[in-house]
Amino acid sequence: MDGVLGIEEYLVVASILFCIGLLGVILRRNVLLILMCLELMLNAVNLALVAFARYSGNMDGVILTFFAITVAAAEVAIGLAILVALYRRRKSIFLQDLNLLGR
Amino acid sequence: MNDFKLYAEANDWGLLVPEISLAFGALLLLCREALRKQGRESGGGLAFLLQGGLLVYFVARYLFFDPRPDSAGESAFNGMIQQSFPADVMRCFFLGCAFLTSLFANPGLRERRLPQAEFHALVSLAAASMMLLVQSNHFLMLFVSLETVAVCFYVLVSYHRGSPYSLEAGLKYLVFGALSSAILLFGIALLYGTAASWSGGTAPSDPLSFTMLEQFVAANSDSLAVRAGTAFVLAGLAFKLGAAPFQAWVPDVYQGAPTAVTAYLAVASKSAGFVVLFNLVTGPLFGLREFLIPLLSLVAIITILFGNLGALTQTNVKRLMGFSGVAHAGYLLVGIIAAIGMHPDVPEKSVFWAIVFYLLSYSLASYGVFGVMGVLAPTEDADQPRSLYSSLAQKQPFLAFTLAVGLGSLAGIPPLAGFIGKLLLFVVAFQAELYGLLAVMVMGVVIAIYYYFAWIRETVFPPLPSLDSSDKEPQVLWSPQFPSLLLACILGLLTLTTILLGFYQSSLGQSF
Amino acid sequence: MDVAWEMFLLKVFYGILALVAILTFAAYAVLAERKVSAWIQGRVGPNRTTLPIVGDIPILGPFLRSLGLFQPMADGLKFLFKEEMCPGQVNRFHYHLAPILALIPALSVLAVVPFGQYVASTGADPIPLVLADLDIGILLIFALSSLGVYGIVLAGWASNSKYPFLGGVRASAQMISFELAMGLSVLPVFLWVNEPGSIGGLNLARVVDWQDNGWGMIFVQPVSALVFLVALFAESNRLPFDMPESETDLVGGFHTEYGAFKFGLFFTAEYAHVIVGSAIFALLFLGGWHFLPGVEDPWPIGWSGAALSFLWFALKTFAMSFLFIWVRWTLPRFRYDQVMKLGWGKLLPLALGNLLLYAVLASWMG
Amino acid sequence: MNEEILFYLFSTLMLFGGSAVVLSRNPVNAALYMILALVSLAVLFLTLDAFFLAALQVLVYAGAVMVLFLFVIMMLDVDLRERSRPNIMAAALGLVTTGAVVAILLTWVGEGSTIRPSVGSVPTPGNPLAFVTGSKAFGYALLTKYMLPIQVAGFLLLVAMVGAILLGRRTKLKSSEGKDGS
Repeated sequence: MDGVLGIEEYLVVASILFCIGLLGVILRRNVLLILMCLELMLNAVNLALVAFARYSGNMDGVILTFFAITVAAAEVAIGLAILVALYRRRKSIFLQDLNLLGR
Repeated sequence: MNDFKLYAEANDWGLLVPEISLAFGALLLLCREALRKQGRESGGGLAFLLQGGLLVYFVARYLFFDPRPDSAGESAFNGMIQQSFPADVMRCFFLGCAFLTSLFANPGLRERRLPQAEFHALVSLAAASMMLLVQSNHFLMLFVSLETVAVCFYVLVSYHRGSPYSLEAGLKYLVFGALSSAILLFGIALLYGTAASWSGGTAPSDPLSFTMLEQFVAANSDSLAVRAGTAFVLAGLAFKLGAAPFQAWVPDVYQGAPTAVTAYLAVASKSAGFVVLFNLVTGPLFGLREFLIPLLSLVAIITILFGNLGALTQTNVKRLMGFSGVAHAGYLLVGIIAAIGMHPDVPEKSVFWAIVFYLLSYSLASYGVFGVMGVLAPTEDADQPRSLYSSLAQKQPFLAFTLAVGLGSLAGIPPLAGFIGKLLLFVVAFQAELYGLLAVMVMGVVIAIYYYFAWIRETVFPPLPSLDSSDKEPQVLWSPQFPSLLLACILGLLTLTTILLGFYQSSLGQSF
Repeated sequence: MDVAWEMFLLKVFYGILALVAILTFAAYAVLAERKVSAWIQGRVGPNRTTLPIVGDIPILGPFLRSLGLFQPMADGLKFLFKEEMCPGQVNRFHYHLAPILALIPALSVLAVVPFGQYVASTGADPIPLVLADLDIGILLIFALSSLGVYGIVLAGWASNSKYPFLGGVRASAQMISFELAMGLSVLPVFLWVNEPGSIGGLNLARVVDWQDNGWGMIFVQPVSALVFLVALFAESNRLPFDMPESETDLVGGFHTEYGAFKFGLFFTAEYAHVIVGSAIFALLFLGGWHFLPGVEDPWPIGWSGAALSFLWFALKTFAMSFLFIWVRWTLPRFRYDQVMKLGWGKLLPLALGNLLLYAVLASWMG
Repeated sequence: MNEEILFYLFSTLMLFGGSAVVLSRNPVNAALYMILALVSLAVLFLTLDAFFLAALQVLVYAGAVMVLFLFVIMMLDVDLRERSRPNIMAAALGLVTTGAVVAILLTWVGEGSTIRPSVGSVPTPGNPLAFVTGSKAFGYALLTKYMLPIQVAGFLLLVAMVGAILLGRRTKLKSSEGKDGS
């Protein structure tokens, strides 16, 4: 490889994506979008892991990414199931309407 | 491909008999449920039998056949897990928690006509993955088993799917959990990346393994990336512990979750988090002690203050237990800090013993309290004002006594187990010369006595007679029922153990 | 010009060629659909369209006309020159995006589908003719074709109208349900192909190489073939699984609100799916470009052999496409809940059991 | 050369998609941008020679997870647009946190390497867990060294499945109005 493209580029992109996801989680009020932003964060980490693995020639990071994808899919499935069940009761998926607890 | 053969041969499944049998038990429960005839209720009997049997088997095995308190810990599954005596103790502990949870939850499930087999299967699977979690010696294993625990709990918390409280709690738990797992993964990625591309010295061949990371971290303790990675990993774990900065979910989720699940969450999940944290800070991250002590101290102080001050104003007892759970996490964090920063002549074992004893007393008392709460719960068990318990001592003296002992132990009243637990933590913190933290802890305990006693007082003394309702009972709709015999026996046993442990704890400690 | 650049140009050329070929095939698949349906129903089918000059050739012209061979051109012109309409209630951006999203994955799958082999005169191993000879071939096909559902879902949603919406929802549920069975059904195939000592991987060309004695994989793994075929029907939304567009209960399903060129894109995408799906089935289970069972490949060395192998493979693909059409005009449509039950209750356990069986077999055989 | 073009093109696309997810008011748009970001990420995986993961990324995320999202968005077919503006305090907090994260990473990045070790396509006996481009390495690693985690992950998926079925089932509870079957 010519080595023009360094690991920095990948890490910068990954960290920016991570921050975008985090901002989304903090700013958005729609739970669906929050779940999406959480996925963005996990994906950013995945990119960083694969970049680390590629540049150090070690497979473990890629394997960890594989597991991270699995976990993310499971989390989304459960999250959406809860969301739908909650929507049937409350008719809203906005954080400000999820206020039964703590009153 | 000889190395692959070596890898494959290192998988010794015999070491994980309890976990495997729990998992297969869960599968059995699910299969039986799937093949069940329509209309026939399936009870939790099989689950109790399975979990209780395993517990007995496991305890007996370690008490009589294979006691290995002094073994240094055996690495298995290519370094994925490490078995040691402390981990074995925790495995028994989780089995016990699973058994109690299944037992306590069953009446509520039956009453609400919720599927029972799935609940017990999930509880068993959560226990199995927590057992793996405390043994994990590799970040990949840690991540996977941590997430399995988390996913089990997402479902369990929102298990009362007819109740918006439970679902809302589940959703909040999930959002916080997913956020913390992303942060945890980010931390792992940073540690992995720096370790894998370490240029000084030989890069570890398996940069995710705790053992290999230990050397790397010790040599690079001033690297910013390592510190950032560590901080992220700890932040991710803080979610499990219910410690700052991820403590905000605790009161809501504790309140909304089904009561038995709240107990499980409060005791087992938190203990798993603490054991993992202990393993991490005394293992791979030990090289960062100068960095970890101030960081964790800050976290502990915020956690203790948040929990205790928040609990002061609560009138809903489930929320109160949530806040106080945060406070207990703070005390335990002090123990963790003592483990890192202890004086050289304090053995590490004694710190671990203090933490385990605290967890034990906390779990006994919590299960007692939550057990009573589960028995007394109205149809919507998220909605438990303190007034619900007024003059319980007159109506159900047994339950009131159990509750009082549990709360007293949580508060740390002298003859009870909780007092000894706090005392042991104080001692190790003192030995580690953490005077500032000690002061905060003492302050927290004093505050805690206030709110726990407000609750006990409510149960003992009848409410003030209201002026306008002379002949009308205030709680006409609610009359406490005596629990089933089995449940009563278990509650009595918990109470008895709490009292006895207050007197005879030293013989237990010697086995360490 | 260096070699890399030349290779790049060659690939681009191949790519354009493949696109043209698949679009032509798709157009003629429509004709085949009409002709076969007519034949099944005892009609004649399209036989009027003609071209000015070719159609005037004495005997050949009328013959071609009666075959309807000029019909696709007329259809294409119609799609191109019809008035572009955009209903008022739609979500404009997504409405226009949907047909494009439907067509792109259907075409991009082509990149990893091998379509013949080239045997060099030096006696070296045959080289598969494929745009991208990737290790992950089948996985990429699944990945790309799973993107195809977005076009349908988006069309259904953007139309802002009841029936298309139902079609879109159905499409997404159906897609998820059958993808699992589909993925599981090909696993035994790759389990078989990746026997110890082989190069292995998930490459489609490897599967074809494995079948070089001419006996297709379908004889080794009939259950896999069956599950894959059923899932293929469902994934390409063909009858009896055309829930997203079933015209009797949803008017036109997801494309009710579409007309002219945008409808043409959907139409092409559907037939491209059919053809690519047939090709993949032929590759996986019917021996690809290898000749009849037990017969040595008669293809000569060099490019003529490559062309012949391609033609033989195309023949198999057309036969499969014929099966698609035949089934469509023969079987009634399932009810929606039956489709879901079939996917989760029948195909998935079948595929799982099949995988287990072959895994046990493989470990038993060493 | 090609790699660089791919990298810059698709990382731009990915970051654009990600920001659009955060900023878009319509969930369907957000889901589409999300798909854009995920597919671009798959291309970035390709530039890192992780072909198997790239395919997996598209298959799992774009093929299943986002379809699920779209399905739910459509099923809850209501006005899902956000009504309230995000509050400024949260935004400030977020900016500070994210700024810190970027700063930390950028500092570390100064030490980063630019040289990729050359890799083969199949695992070698000597170093079985070295990075290789082929998908076979995954099989070997997962079924030998990572056998235990893969089993646990299997149970994780089982739990997710059981949970989704449990929670998604129409409730037959006392609290629900009337007696609704199925």
